[in-house]
Amino acid sequence: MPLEVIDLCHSYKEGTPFVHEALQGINLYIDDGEFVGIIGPTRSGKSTLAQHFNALYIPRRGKVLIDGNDTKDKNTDLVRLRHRVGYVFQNPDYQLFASTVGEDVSFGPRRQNLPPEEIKARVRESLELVGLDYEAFFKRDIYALSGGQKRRAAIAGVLACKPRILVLDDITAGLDPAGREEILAVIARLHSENQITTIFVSSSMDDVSVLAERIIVMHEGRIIIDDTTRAVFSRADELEEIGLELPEVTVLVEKLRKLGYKLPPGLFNIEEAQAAIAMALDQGRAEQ
Amino acid sequence: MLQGLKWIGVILDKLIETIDLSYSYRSGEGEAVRALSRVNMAVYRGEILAITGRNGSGKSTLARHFNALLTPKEGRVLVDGLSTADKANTALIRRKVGMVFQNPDNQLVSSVVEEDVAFGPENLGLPREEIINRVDEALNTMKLETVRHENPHHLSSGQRQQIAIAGVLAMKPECIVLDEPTAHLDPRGRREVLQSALKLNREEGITVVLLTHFMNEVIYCDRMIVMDRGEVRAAGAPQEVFMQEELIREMGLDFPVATRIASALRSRGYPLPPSIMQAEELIEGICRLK
Amino acid sequence: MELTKNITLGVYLPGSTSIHRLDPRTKILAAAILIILLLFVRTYEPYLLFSLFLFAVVLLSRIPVGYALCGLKPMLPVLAIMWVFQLFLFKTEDTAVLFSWWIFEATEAGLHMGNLISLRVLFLFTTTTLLTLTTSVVSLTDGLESLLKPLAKVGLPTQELVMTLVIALRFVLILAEELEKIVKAQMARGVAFDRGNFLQKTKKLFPVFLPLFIGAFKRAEELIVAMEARSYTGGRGRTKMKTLRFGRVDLYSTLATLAFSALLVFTILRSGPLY
Amino acid sequence: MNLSVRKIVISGILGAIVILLGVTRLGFIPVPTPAGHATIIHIPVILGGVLEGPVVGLITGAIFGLFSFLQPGAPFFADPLVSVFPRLFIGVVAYLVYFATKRINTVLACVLAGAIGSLTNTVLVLGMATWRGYLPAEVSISLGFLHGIPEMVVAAILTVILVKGIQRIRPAEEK
Repeated sequence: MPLEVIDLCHSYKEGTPFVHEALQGINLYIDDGEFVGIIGPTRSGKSTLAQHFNALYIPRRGKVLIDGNDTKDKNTDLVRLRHRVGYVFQNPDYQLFASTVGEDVSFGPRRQNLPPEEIKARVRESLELVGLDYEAFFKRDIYALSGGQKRRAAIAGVLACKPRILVLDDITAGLDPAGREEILAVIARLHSENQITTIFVSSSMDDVSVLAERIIVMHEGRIIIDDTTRAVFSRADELEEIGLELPEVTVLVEKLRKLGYKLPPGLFNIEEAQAAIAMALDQGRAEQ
Repeated sequence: MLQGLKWIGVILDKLIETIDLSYSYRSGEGEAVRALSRVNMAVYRGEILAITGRNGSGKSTLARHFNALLTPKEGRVLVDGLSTADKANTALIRRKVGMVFQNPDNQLVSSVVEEDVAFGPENLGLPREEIINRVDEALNTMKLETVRHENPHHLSSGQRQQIAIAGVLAMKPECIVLDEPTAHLDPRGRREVLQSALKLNREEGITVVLLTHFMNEVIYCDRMIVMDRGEVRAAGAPQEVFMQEELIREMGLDFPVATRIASALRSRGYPLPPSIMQAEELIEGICRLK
Repeated sequence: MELTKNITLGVYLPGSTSIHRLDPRTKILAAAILIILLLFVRTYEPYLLFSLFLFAVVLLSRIPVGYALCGLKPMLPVLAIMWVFQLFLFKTEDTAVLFSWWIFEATEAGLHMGNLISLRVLFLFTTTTLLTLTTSVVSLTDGLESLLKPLAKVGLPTQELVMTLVIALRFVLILAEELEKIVKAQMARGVAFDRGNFLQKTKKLFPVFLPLFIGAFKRAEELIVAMEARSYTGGRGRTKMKTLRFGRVDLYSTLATLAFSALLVFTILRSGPLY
Repeated sequence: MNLSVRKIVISGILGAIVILLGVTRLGFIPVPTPAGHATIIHIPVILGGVLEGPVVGLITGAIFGLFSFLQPGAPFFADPLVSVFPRLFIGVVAYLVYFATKRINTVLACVLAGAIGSLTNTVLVLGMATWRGYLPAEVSISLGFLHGIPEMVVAAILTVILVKGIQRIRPAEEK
C-alpha cells in the first residue's frame, strides 16, 4: 500500500492574524514495507505532515494518495482508510479511555462492526504483537499500567484495526530508558515480522536512527533532506544548523574525525562506532 | 583535583538530610503502596546531585519531601536543620528549597512570562521594587528577557521549562530541585535546560538536585544516587557508580555513551581509564594512546 | 480539524494603540456600563449609535474587522433558528400578522423581537470580544481584582476568585490542543464524529470526555503541588508586581464613555418600546 | 469564605473545560428541536459539585454563567438573569443530591446528582426566560421536555462514568 504526497501545502489559522504556513510544497513517496523516520525540530511541520497520511487533515492544496486513493476525494471512505493507516499519538492518555486493556484495544475493531469472535481474535493477536500477554493484561486496569505498557496498549489498540501503514508520533517521549527500549523493540519486531510500513515521527535523532532505513528531515515546513539513514547522518553540520541534536555517538565520532582519525562519516550506532574506533586505533598501531 | 577540594568543603555541610524516611500511599484500588522505605541520604550545600532510577522507583516521592510538599510520617527530613514535619517551618523551607516539575504546562500560572516569574515573589509578600528586581534578575540569568511579555503557550517547551526555573529562581532559594525537568522536552530543549541547571550550580552557587533518567545529564553532576523500589541502591560520584556494571543493568539504567565505547576499547586491549564518562574524557584518552 | 482557530474569547491581539494602553479598569467599567444599557434597548435607534461607537473603537484599536467577528461564526445557525423562533412565537395583543404558514403566524411584534434580541446578542458579543482582544488576560484580571477590592473588605475571597479565572483562561488553549489530539486519536481508530443520531453521537462522547477530564484532573493535581511549592497559600499577604495607573487618557475615555452612555439613555427613554 | 489552593485550581481547570466546550461547540449535541441542540456544558459544573463540594460547584457554575452570558448560544442568554443566575445552583444542587444519597449507593448518587443537576439548569433557565418574557410558557414547557429529558439522561450517564473514571486516578493518602 504505497503512500504518495504531491505538492502538499497546509497553513494553520488561515484568515487570522496568526496564520502559520506549516507545510510548503511537500512531495513524498513511501513504498510498501519501508521504515521511514521523519525528524525535524519542534514546529517543523512533521506532525502536520503525518496527520495528512490518515486524513486527519484533508489537503486544501496538493494531494495525498493512499494506495492510489485521494484523501480529498468524496468517494474515499475515510473511516476505512484510517483503519488501513494507523496513527499512534505521543501521549497514550489521549487514546486510552476504557477501564480495561482488553476493552480499549477492542474499541477500533468494534467500530468496524466485526463479529465478536473476530474482535476477540484481533485483540489477542495485537496484544501479543506488542508483547503484552493476553491472559494477564486483558482485564488489567488501564491506570495500573506502567508508562511503557500504556504505550504498548495504545499501539495494540491501533494494530487491532489491522493497519498496513503505521504512523508513530513521538511515542518514546517521557519514557525511562527501559521503557524506551521496550517500545523500540516492539516496533522493530512489528516491522520485520509483519512487514507493516512504518513511519516514525520524532524530534530525537537517537530514536529514529536505531530503526529507520530512510530519514526525511523537515525544517520550516519543507523537506530538506530525504535519504538513507547513513547518508543523512553524514551531513552532521547541516543538521546541527537547523537545530537538531545529533546522537551522542555521532558527535563523538565527528570530533575524532576532525582530530584526524580515519573513521567513516555518518556513524550513529554505538556498536559500529566501537568497531570503527577500534579499527582506526588498530591501524594506527600497525603503522607505528 | 578541584573536584576533590570541593568535596572536602561540602562533606561537612548537609543542606537536606533524610533519616530513616519511609512513605506509603494508597493506590486507586485501595492497596497500600510503599513508595519509600528507610531512606537515609543527604544533599550537601553547593553540590549538584543527580537522583536516578526507573519510573516508579520513588525518586519523585523523595524529592517532594525536600520542600515539605510531603511530610514524613515515619522518619525525619531536615532542611538546613529544620524539620519538615513541623508545619511552622513549611513557609521557610519552601523559601530555601525551590522545585521545578516535569511538565512546564502544569506549573505555569500566568499567561505572561514575566507575570509568571513574579508569582513566587508576590506570594512571599515582597515590596514591589524588590519583586521587579528579582524578576529582572531571574529573566536575565535564564536569558528570557526577549520573551518577557509573551504567552508561554507560544514558546518552545524548552523555553517554558526555563520560565519555570526562572520562577523558582526569583524566590532566591538555596537549593533547586528539578523533578525530571527534561522528560517532556525535545533533545534541544533538554540540552538547554541541563546547561541552565549547571550554570545555576557553577555560577550562582545554588545547590541543585536533578532527577533524571538520562545518563548524559548524570555525568555532569558531582554525585549521583540510584533509587529502586523506594530504596537507595547506590550513592557516590558517577564514575564510581557506573563501575558497578551489574547494579546499573539491574536498575534498568543506561551507561553513558563514552563509558560504553571506552569499555569496549578496553576489552580490546586499549588501556583507557575506567572512569571515563564524558565525550571529552574519551577523546582525551584516545589521543593519549598514541 | 483545528479547534483552536475560532477561539477568540480570551485571545489577546497585541498592539500598542491608545485603546490597548488604557487602564483595564477603564475598559472593564466601560464594557460593563454598555452591557447593562444594552439590556434596556428596545428600539433600533440606540443600536445605530452603538454601532458607531463600536466602529470607532475598532478603528482606534486597529483590529481587523473580519477577525473580530470570526468567533461569531459557530453561533450564527443557532442565532438564525432563534430568530425564526421569535418571529413565529412572540405575540402581543394588537400586532399585525405578516404572513402565516400552517399553524404558525409570523407577527410584526415577533419580527421586531427577533431582530432586537439578535442585535442585542451581536452587540454583547462584539463588546466583550473587543474588550478581550485589546486587553491581555493578565491586565483584565488585574483590573477585575482591583475593581473587586471593596468586596474583599466584606469577606469575599476576590483575589482567589480572580486567580481561578487566571487559571481557567490559561488552560483553555492547553486543553483545546489536548482535546484536538484526543479527538484525532479516536478518529484514527475509526470514530466518525459527524455521523449518527443523537444516541450514537452521545456514545461517541465517552472516548473523548474520559481522557479530557482525567487529563484535566491530573493537570490540576500537578498545578496544585506546583503552586504550593511556590509558596502560594491564597490571596492573603500577597503583593503585586504590577500596579495600575489611571492616567489622563483614561480620564478622557471614561468621560467619552459616560457622555455616550448619557446619549444612549436619552435615546432609549425618548423612543418608547416597539412592542 | 476560605478558598484552598485545591478549590481554586480545580474550579479554574473545570472552568477552562466549560469555556472550551462552549467555544468549540463540542458541548452541544445536535437534536432535532427548534433550538437545535442539547447542552452538556453543565457537566463540568456537576462534576465540580460532586467531586469537590458546593464551593467548587458554585464557582464553576459562575464561570459557566459568565461564559454563556458573554458568548450567548441562544438570544435570551444575553440577559444575565437567564444566563448567570440559574447556573449558580447547578453544582450546589448536584453536591447536595450526591451528599444525601451516596450512603445508599455511589453509582445511584452520581446518576441522581447528574440528572437533578441537569434538571436544575433546565428548569431555572426556562423559568427565568419565561418570567423575563422571552418565551411563552407553553413553549418553555415543551422545550423543557424536548431538551430537559435528553440532557438529563446524558448528564446522568456522563456523571457516573466520569466520576468513576476520575476517582480511579486519585490516590488517597494514607491516614
